[in-house]
Amino acid sequence: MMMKRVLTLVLFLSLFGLLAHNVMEMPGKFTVDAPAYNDTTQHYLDNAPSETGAINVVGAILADYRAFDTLGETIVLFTSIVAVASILKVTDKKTREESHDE
Amino acid sequence: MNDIIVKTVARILIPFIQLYGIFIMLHGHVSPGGGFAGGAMIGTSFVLYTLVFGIDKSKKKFSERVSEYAESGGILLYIALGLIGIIMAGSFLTNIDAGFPKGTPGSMFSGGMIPLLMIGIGIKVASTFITLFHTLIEEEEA
Amino acid sequence: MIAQLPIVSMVMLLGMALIIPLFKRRNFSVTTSLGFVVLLAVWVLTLLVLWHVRVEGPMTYRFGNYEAFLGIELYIDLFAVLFVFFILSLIMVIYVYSTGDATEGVAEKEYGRYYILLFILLFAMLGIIYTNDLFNTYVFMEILSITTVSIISIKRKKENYTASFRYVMLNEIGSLSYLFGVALLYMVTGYTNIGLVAESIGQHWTAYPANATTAIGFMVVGVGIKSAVFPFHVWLPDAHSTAPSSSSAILSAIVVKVYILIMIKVLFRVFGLSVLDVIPVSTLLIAVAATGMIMGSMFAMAQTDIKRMLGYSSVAQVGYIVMGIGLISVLGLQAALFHVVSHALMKAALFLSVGAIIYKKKIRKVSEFNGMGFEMPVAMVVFTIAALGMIGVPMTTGFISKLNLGLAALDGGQAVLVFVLIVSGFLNALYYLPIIINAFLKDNPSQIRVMRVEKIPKTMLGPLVVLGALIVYFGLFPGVLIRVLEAVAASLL
Amino acid sequence: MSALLESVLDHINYLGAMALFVIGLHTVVTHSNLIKKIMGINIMGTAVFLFFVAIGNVTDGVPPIITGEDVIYINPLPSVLILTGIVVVVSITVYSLSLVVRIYETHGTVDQKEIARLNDEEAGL
Amino acid sequence: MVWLNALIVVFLIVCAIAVERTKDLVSAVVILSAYTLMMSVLWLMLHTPDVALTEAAIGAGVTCILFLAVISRTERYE
Repeated sequence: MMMKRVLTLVLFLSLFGLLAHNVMEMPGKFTVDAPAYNDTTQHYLDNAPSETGAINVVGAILADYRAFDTLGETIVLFTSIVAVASILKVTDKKTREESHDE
Repeated sequence: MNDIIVKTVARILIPFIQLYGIFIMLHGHVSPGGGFAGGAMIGTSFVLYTLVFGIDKSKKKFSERVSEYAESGGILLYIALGLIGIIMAGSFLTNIDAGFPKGTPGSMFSGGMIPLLMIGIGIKVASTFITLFHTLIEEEEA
Repeated sequence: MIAQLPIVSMVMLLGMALIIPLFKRRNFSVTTSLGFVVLLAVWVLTLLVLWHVRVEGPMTYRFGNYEAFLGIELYIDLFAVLFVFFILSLIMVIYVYSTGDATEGVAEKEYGRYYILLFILLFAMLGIIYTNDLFNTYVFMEILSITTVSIISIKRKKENYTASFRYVMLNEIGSLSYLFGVALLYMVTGYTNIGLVAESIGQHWTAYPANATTAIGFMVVGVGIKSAVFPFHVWLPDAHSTAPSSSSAILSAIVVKVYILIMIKVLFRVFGLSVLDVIPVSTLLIAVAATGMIMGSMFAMAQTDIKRMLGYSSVAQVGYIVMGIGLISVLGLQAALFHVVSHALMKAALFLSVGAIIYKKKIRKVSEFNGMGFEMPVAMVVFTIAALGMIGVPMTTGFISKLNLGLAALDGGQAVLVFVLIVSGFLNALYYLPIIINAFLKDNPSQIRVMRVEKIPKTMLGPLVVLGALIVYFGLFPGVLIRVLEAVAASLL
Repeated sequence: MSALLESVLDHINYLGAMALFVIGLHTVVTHSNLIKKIMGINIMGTAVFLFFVAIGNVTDGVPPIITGEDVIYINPLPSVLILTGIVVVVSITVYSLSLVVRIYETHGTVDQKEIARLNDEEAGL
Repeated sequence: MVWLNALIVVFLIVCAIAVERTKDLVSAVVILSAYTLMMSVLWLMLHTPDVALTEAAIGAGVTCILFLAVISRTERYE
């Protein structure tokens, strides 16, 4: 039992070691020269107020440039309500007792 | 919970929490925040109401019928705005090209459909969290 | 006009899901017939898109008229639209079946919710296949995982709860791993659009080789967990065996395949051959697949519950598909895609025919199937056809896909894999053949023989016959399908 | 030594994200209490989001609210992706929690080992 | 600033381990809440106020309330 725990711990530590080793090779401190800070970012920052009328660029991307993502996310919420209701809502006593018998 | 202090404080606090939530929700395009945070705040205010005044009273304020309409309504508003984009500009979820007024950037009434979408998201998030909380704490009658 | 059809069909499915609550208190058949009309309409629209794409070539759809690097893009090529069309056709068959038998354990008041979840599931699958954006794929993956898990747990049995819990945990690990991979790719490329990432990964991956390795690891493992590739299959048997029969068919035949399509997209669209040549993904995938093919069949042999047996058989079959992908050649990919289609047909037929038997007879043990061939001839004949397909008997789709895989393996210089294929087929025969033989030749000793043919509802009978016919049809005339899939595979590589 | 330390400090958010991801994964995989597993999922989620935030960060940048002044803004896109991600993780959490409630009602425990033992007993009977 | 950042990250890791080790689930939820709040402070330090606000409201607020609601219906101790 103890052996198993130590083994899993070693496994996860070595996973972390691998990931840490990999991540150290990646670009460190982020500046405007970083690869992720490219023409897309620059376009958002320069043109978002004139293209969408919103000065909060995060809001502009959320509800305009990438509004389809946000639609997907509201559907996740809708689905979670339906899913939770489908297992927790008591429809009526009889079906519950039947389904919990067995 | 029949504590008079808790009840009084809650009664005073809840409107302010909701007001702040609405503020955050409507100013998503000019300041940090937006539909998610605002909706969550309004949702939490109802959770506080439930905790203080009990689930029965809370359900009267926010009945299942209302929550059902709010849930579908949030998404339907979203889809309707998207369909306006298809009709006016030939692409789903188009903002300025579809004729939404741009307004002056930085003011409250700007950003075309962005505040409307934020309201849709806010309604959805708030009603989701209230409904989920009610469903989770609702004990079945044995 | 035709450019709007994909998004219109998605919105139609979503709208259907949203208006079902309004019908709750009315007659239920109104809802199901309206749902069928919507499905039919979407199917026709997809057929139009398929025809258009076949003639005019791939098309892109941009949300809000923004450029690809700013917004979200749908990329509708032959690969996407062909599989959407296939999924819609199969879902229609299962849908018709489910109106006869959604009931297996689902309370009557939950029907409405079942169909809401079904339509959202379909919406998410369309979104995953059409979208050309890595993060958008993640969002749809999450919708898909909640809906798939809840069409299992909607049955409200105690074993459903534990199976769903295990499924949702592993699913979420998979999703978050995938998201981590997306983050790593975004870090060095600055895009989430698949086309643009693929373009810029060529420049960046020499500068940050560790990044591409880590990202490919996270993403393939994430999607691999969700599609039950061998070491990560632990959730599948429980989840698929406890679900209602129509859900089992959807999960095993379609949902698992959708994740495999994401894996294909990630490997070939995002990373491309230049990266795959350097990182030994191919070797790893083939090793994992070969182990899965053998071990899945071994586990299946040990099962006494027929639906659990089918679940483990899925693990082995996913191994076949992953092997085809791992070969990284046009021939291998074409064989893998063909097996996606043929396994979907066969597994749907198996689960639905077993579901019909469970519906009528309330039996789940393998040993209780003795003499079933006389009591429920249609269901058992379809079961036999599909099972023979699984073994790889000629004149079924299973034979064609095994032949293709074997040829692809030989072409790739991996003759060992042909041996693995034959052994796996032999193992399949070991657990499918006894059921068939006992069902048609043996009497059931525990029951007093009543030579009465059980009638099953027409809505359940029709889908079974259609699936059985399709398995034989594509087994006899696979030419057209193979040619189309070959073009698709060539376009992916 | 100091070069390594500097490098670690440069990458501290990435390393933290990796560490939290692994801790969360460890919790999910090895812990037998179901509620703890869900907490592990939450930790994993925040780890990924921390990674995203760290990508978007620019030293001495300001939040991307365009005021017309001459400043460096941070990258806004990761923030958007996280905003969507947070809500998704909450939805999954709620769904799993409701499953836990049902599991407790049917099995009388929320411990996975206990549940496995009960199932074995049932199968043995 | 960098040292503060490092300190917060260490605090987060300690919190995450504490969540796993704690036997009392209510304490674990409280630690998780502290973890999430500290995470949103870190995000505020990294100039993403939108995300910090949302995480504080949804992650620390709603999630923990839901956890507590569920613990009240199930067992408190492992």
